[in-house]
Amino acid sequence: MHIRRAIAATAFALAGVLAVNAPGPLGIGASPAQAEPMQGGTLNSTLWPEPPGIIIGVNLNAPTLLPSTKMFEGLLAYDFNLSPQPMLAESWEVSDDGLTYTFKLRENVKWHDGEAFTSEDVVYTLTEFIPEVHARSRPTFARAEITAPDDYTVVLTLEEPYGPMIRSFDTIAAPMMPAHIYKGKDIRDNPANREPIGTGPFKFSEWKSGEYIHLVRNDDYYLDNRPYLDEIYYRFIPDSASRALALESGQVQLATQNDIELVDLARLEAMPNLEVTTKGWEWGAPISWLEMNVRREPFDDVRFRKAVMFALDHEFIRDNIFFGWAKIPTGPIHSSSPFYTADVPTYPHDPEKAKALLDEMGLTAEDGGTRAEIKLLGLPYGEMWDRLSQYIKQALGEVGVEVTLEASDVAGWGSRISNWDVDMSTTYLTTLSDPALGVARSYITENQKKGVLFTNTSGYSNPEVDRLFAEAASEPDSDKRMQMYHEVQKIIADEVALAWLVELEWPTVHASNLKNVVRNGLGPNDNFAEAYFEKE
Amino acid sequence: MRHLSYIAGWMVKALAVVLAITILNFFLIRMAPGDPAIVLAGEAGAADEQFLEQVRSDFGLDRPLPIQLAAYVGNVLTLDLGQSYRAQRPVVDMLFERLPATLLLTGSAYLFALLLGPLLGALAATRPRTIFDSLLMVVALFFYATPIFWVGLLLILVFSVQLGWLPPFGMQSMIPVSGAWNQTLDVLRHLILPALTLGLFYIAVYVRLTRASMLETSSLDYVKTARAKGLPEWRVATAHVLRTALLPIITFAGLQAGHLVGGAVVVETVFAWPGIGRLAFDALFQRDYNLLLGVFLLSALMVVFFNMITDILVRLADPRIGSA
Amino acid sequence: MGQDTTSTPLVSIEGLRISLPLGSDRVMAVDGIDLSVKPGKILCIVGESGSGKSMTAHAIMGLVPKPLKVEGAIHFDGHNLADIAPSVHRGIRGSRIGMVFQEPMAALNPVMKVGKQIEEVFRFHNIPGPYDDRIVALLDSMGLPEPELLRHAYPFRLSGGQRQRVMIAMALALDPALLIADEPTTALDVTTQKQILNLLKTAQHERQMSIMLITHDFGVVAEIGDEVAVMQEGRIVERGAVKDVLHDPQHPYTQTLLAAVPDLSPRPAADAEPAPLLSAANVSKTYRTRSGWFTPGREVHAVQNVSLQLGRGETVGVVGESGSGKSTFARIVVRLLTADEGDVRLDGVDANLLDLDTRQLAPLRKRVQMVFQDPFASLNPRRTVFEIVAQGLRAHGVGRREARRRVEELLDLVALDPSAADRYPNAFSGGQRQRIGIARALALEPDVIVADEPVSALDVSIQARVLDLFADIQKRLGIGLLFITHDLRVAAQICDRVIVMRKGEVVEAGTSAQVLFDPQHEYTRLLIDSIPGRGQMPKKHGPATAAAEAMERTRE
Amino acid sequence: MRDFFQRFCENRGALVGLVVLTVIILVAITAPLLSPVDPWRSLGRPLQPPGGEFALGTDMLGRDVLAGILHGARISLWIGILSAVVAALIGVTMGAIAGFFGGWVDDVLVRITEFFQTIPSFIFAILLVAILTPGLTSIVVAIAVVTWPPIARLARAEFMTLRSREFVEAAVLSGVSRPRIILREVLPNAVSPLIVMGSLTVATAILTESALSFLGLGDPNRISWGYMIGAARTVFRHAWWLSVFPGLAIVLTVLAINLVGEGLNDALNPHLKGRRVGVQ
Repeated sequence: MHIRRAIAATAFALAGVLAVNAPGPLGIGASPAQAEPMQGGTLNSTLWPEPPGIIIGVNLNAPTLLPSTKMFEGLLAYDFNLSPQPMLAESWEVSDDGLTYTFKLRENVKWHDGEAFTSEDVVYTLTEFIPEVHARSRPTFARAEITAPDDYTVVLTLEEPYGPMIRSFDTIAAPMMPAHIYKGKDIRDNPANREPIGTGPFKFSEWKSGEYIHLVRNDDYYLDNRPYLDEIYYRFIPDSASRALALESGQVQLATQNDIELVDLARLEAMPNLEVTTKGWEWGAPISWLEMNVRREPFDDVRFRKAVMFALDHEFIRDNIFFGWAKIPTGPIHSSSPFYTADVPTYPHDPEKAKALLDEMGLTAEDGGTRAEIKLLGLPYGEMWDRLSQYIKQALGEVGVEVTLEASDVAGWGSRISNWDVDMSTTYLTTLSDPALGVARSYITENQKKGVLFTNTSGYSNPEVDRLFAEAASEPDSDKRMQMYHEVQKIIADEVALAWLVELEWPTVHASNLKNVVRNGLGPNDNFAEAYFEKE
Repeated sequence: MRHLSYIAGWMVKALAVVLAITILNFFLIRMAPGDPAIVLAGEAGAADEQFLEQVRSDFGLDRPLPIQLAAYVGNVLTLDLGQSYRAQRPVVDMLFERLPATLLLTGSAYLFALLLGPLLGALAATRPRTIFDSLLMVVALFFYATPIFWVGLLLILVFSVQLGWLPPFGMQSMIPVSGAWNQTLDVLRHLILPALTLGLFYIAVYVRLTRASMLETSSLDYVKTARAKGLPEWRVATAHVLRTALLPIITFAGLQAGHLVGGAVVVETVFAWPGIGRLAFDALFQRDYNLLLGVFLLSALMVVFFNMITDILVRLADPRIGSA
Repeated sequence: MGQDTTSTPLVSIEGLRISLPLGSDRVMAVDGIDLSVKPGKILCIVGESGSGKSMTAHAIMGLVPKPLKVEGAIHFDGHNLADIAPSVHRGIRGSRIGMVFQEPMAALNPVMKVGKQIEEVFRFHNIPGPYDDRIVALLDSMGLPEPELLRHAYPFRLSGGQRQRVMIAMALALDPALLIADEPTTALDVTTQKQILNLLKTAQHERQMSIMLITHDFGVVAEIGDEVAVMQEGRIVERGAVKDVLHDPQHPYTQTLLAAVPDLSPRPAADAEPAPLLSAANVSKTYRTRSGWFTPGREVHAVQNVSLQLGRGETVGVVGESGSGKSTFARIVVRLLTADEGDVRLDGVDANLLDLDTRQLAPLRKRVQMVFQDPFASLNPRRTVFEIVAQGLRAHGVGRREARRRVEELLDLVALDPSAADRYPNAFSGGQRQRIGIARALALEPDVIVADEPVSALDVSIQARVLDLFADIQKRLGIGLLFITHDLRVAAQICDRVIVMRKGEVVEAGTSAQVLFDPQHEYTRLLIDSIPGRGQMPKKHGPATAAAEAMERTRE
Repeated sequence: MRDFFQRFCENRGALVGLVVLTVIILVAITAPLLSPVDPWRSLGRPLQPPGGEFALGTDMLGRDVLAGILHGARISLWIGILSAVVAALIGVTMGAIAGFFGGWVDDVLVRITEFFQTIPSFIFAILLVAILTPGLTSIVVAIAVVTWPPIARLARAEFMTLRSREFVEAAVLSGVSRPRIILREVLPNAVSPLIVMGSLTVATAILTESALSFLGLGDPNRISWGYMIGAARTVFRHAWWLSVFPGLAIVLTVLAINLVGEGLNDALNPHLKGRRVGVQ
């Protein structure tokens, strides 16, 4: 079962991702819909684990988002280039000085309970709802003063320009909440949290614990003849083999992110009735790495860290553990990022070199003997990650480093890493589009915050790296910025701040006759107003 | 009056058990490494100190343990099991949502075993050392020695994957069927494999227990008396051997009934059955203390309750007990 | 061996052989016996345990356990019961032949009302109902009180005697021609035994049926039997009319058995008042069942105000039926149980033994030792005889070598070979084990031995030997012996003085002769009257113990 | 002793069980010789079906399934035996004290035992392993904690009957000290049913360990049969050999132990023939 692992697999996956919007891998347009759309139909999607709640902000883990983004909407959507598209706002304007954002709202939008959607809802959401519960967007909107000149206009005024602002209005970053329901009431314990009222193309119907969440078509949706689908079931199927089986047999038509074990993907991809795409999650740009606690010996010695890199066969990891659904990273920045450079020190598989480095450190041993004994706390997200830990144990064992695996559940894993109580650990983190948001946090000295996860928990510290990250973040000139990030990549890669393992890919598997599933930058988290089944 | 005081006695006992379990688990779970606030923070994608503080104070995790305990015990006594940290819903609601599925699964496996097990065991006991007896005992011993999850996997492999006869997981079809009758049939189809998995193990126990108990009873003096009276063998077997031999079976069945709620973790997980067992398993790994305590309490209460029922049944079935 | 040939036998057994499973201590349980039961007569089969007498009865009933083979012929009603279709045999059981077993508690189904159990007999022999009146009448004829109520009772509600009456009622329900009673009174108290024997006699007389009664007790034979067959190791060694066999036993084994029956000849009272050794005064103990939260407790007065004196070299008997409190009293005296009240004093100790705590008691323990009833339960099966006998010596600091020497002496004293020391208890017979138990009690050179029914678990021939050993040891060592027994005959034979207990109280006390020949209390008189075969047993002749000794040797 | 062997051998099932169990134990002991390569190590192409280069196929990392099963025998048996021993130590101590001393001591210990029997045992075991973090010790502790109560009850019953046995009374009268009575007089006579129960506890413990490992609560550094099945679960549809062979190994072992346990029961407690039941 390894349920507990799967649970958090999705949970942590989004950590640090949300409310961020970035160029991402560019230039891929929505595939043109060939066949004629069918009005109606039932979409069954897997959803695992069962989410704790379905209000974005109150909860922010992946399973919350997938159903919630069908019921709620933001002011804007974003295409694959992350350019803004209309959603609840039909138009918007940014002043030349970058300090004023004016949104014109659609006038025919109704909440699911029939109340009209107005600027009051937007102001409530951005000034009360998000600051109270939406931990990730809280700082973004704290930069702005928000006013509503009339019922269908909203104005944000900033004190200084903030580049990412325009990409902060999607459903996940800023879901519009009904003021008439929440205003003046407790948000976290609001009864509407179990029966949400949104503006989206689908309305909440039923949540059967342990089985499914059922959404039905919003007949009063503001776009004509949308949505196509009559209803969506998000089915909780706790085991990935069963999920794959359900896809194959056509019982479900959609699965995404970690729902399907990578080992099954090749088989599913080969099936005529299924399609697999890795698009739609690019903005996450997740990288998995082996984190070494440099506060402890022998990890404080860069030679040891390099030896670890040489000892690992990254191709084996990619091919046999991630079954080819991964790329090999060279350093801290994801290869899809515009700031990426391949011009950094690399570490091809070379056990002899690893041994030589260890010898140099004085960690010598008779042939086949043990040079060092260390512990590895593996990411408790399922068998795949167990196998990764087992592989690391084996690969390091071959160069004489004896690894003891430590087991833990998610809670223990998080506690120990955030409290720096580990030798080595495996993890993955979304590096996001902009290094200032998703990369720097794992390497800068300032972000060593004991007790807090997703910070610089390895303890790596280099004043030059700190300086480069700080300056790059506030550098208006993009070429200079690029230069600084290239430089920082070289330093970090040379010092092996972390032992990067793979760049992960999150595939979305869907029935071939299900179209417009991944049609914009939101991927499966789009509102599905345009999703349809082909007419047979 | 005697019955009243008997029931009152049980209530007191049940209360004591509940209290003890509450306290024990409260401390055990908090001994665990790992902070629920961190899990929640991770899920919320927000791991700043402010958020952690907020979660801890929301759920009273920042208060001293004795105060948390006192608060919890006080609530439990008023049947308020608190809120699930993770789902942010009342634990009682979540338990009762899942209870029917578990009872359906374990109950059908249990009834299936209870009807078939003693019958087969009795048939074997009345034909000791025949082929039927030996074969049945070998089969029973096999299922007795087989990990439940493995049986479940094999059944899925054969009946779902190879033959495609029965659904491999869940309690209902993905594509909802219409009509109460069809829905019932649908649930029954989903029920067969998990119930069989659980039932095969239960049956193995009952077959063995019944056979052993009957063989032991057969050697007692009063069975000889029954034969000496000239009773036909079937009458000896039913009225004299089985009647007494059933006593340990009643006892065992009663004790087992108490464990039906907590006993299906593995099967529920293998078959993705939306019951209490899986809820407990999930709750544990989320450090969802209140939910976990709720599951524990509920299962322990079931045990205490069924112990009482068993006790009453045994008293009814065996006039010697309780009338000293 | 006069055989009456005038009437056709009801049952005649010819060449009956029942083999035992491989690995048993002998090949045949029943080894070719010929036997017949005459109509309207009572045939007693006498033998000690393992003689094959029960197996014979079971063969008639067709109840011999499966793997055992029955050969020979049992003629009854024109059938050969040794070779008969099971369904036909079943029809005969319960209707033409009834059977009563030794242990009435175990022989009745504990979870079925007694009326129901009787009803089954009618129902399954196709007697049309209604049965209620017949059952009530039947129970009434067995002398059971309030049969209308009693038939709705479960067996555990009844007394031992009542249960046995129910068993008999069940066996007699269809007026069988033959009643087989397998030790029907052995598990009962002597007064109840008398009643049951009377009931059987009356029933036999009224219904003109035959009875085959299996017993180990010649007293019972004398009481009830017309004819007797004596069995030994699967064979019949002597057969004849009861009065002939009783007065003129031909076979040495019969002679031994007869000789071993204790007769009512009291031991002559001691000439002089013996020096006082142990005195108990007003000892009382009450058992309280613990009260639950909601159930009241109950009290049983196990021992009430019991007093007695025991002198050096003297034997005092405590006699009573089950529930009289005699064993409880014995255990209080040795301080295995604590008393509620009372005063127990030992010569030379200036304290009430009952008031001493465990540590104060420790040095005194060795002065009062005990011999137990069950020779099997009283020896730890996992320790050698040496360890068992020497445990007290070792606990009191005697070295191993010295202990070994003492144990060999002790074994010699109880007439066991010193080589016995290295064997385990299961290598010994019941009588030998009881000797080991005595040796253990003697090891610490006690002043007082409390013997709790030391011979009641033994076959009669061995009983006599063990009793002689007690007498002998007492004479040689001058020990005070407190002898607990249910059997007045035994008490009279070896005790100087006797107290009679009933329901925790002493009803009579005096010298053996006084109690036996001039009982004051009506209960004592009832006990004496109930002794089976009283007045019908011949006076002892010959050196009984010598014969018994020879007997035991051959058995071991 | 001869009786014992005779009775044991009369039970053909027990004899078969003994042979199988002996083989399994030998395999467990000699696993490093039979399969000198670390069972965690990738040796070939992943997911090879059985019968080819590797007799029982390879798993998702190309590791030899046969090597896993051979090495898994060590951990399964070791955990089974160790937990049974720990459970027996707790159970016998509790039961012996309760049964021998009686009174309020008995009351208290019986309440504790009853309490532990009220807790749903498998969930409790999961909880304990999670709290103590998965590892050999925590698994052994967890299994022992949920399996001792029946042993305590049995030990208590035995001690209660034995303490009023006449030979114990005789020892008291002889001045033998109480600890000595418990150890020398009572315990040896209570040992037969306890041995039988202990052997069956081993079987239960192996099953429990396999279920825990299956759920991902095994010791991550030791390969065990339950772990192998659990890890292969995602691919059990197309790589059946990854689940089937370790499962067979569990069944065979538990079956053999049960058979031997029954044989021991027949041989040690002829009067108790056929009486026993357990809960998985």
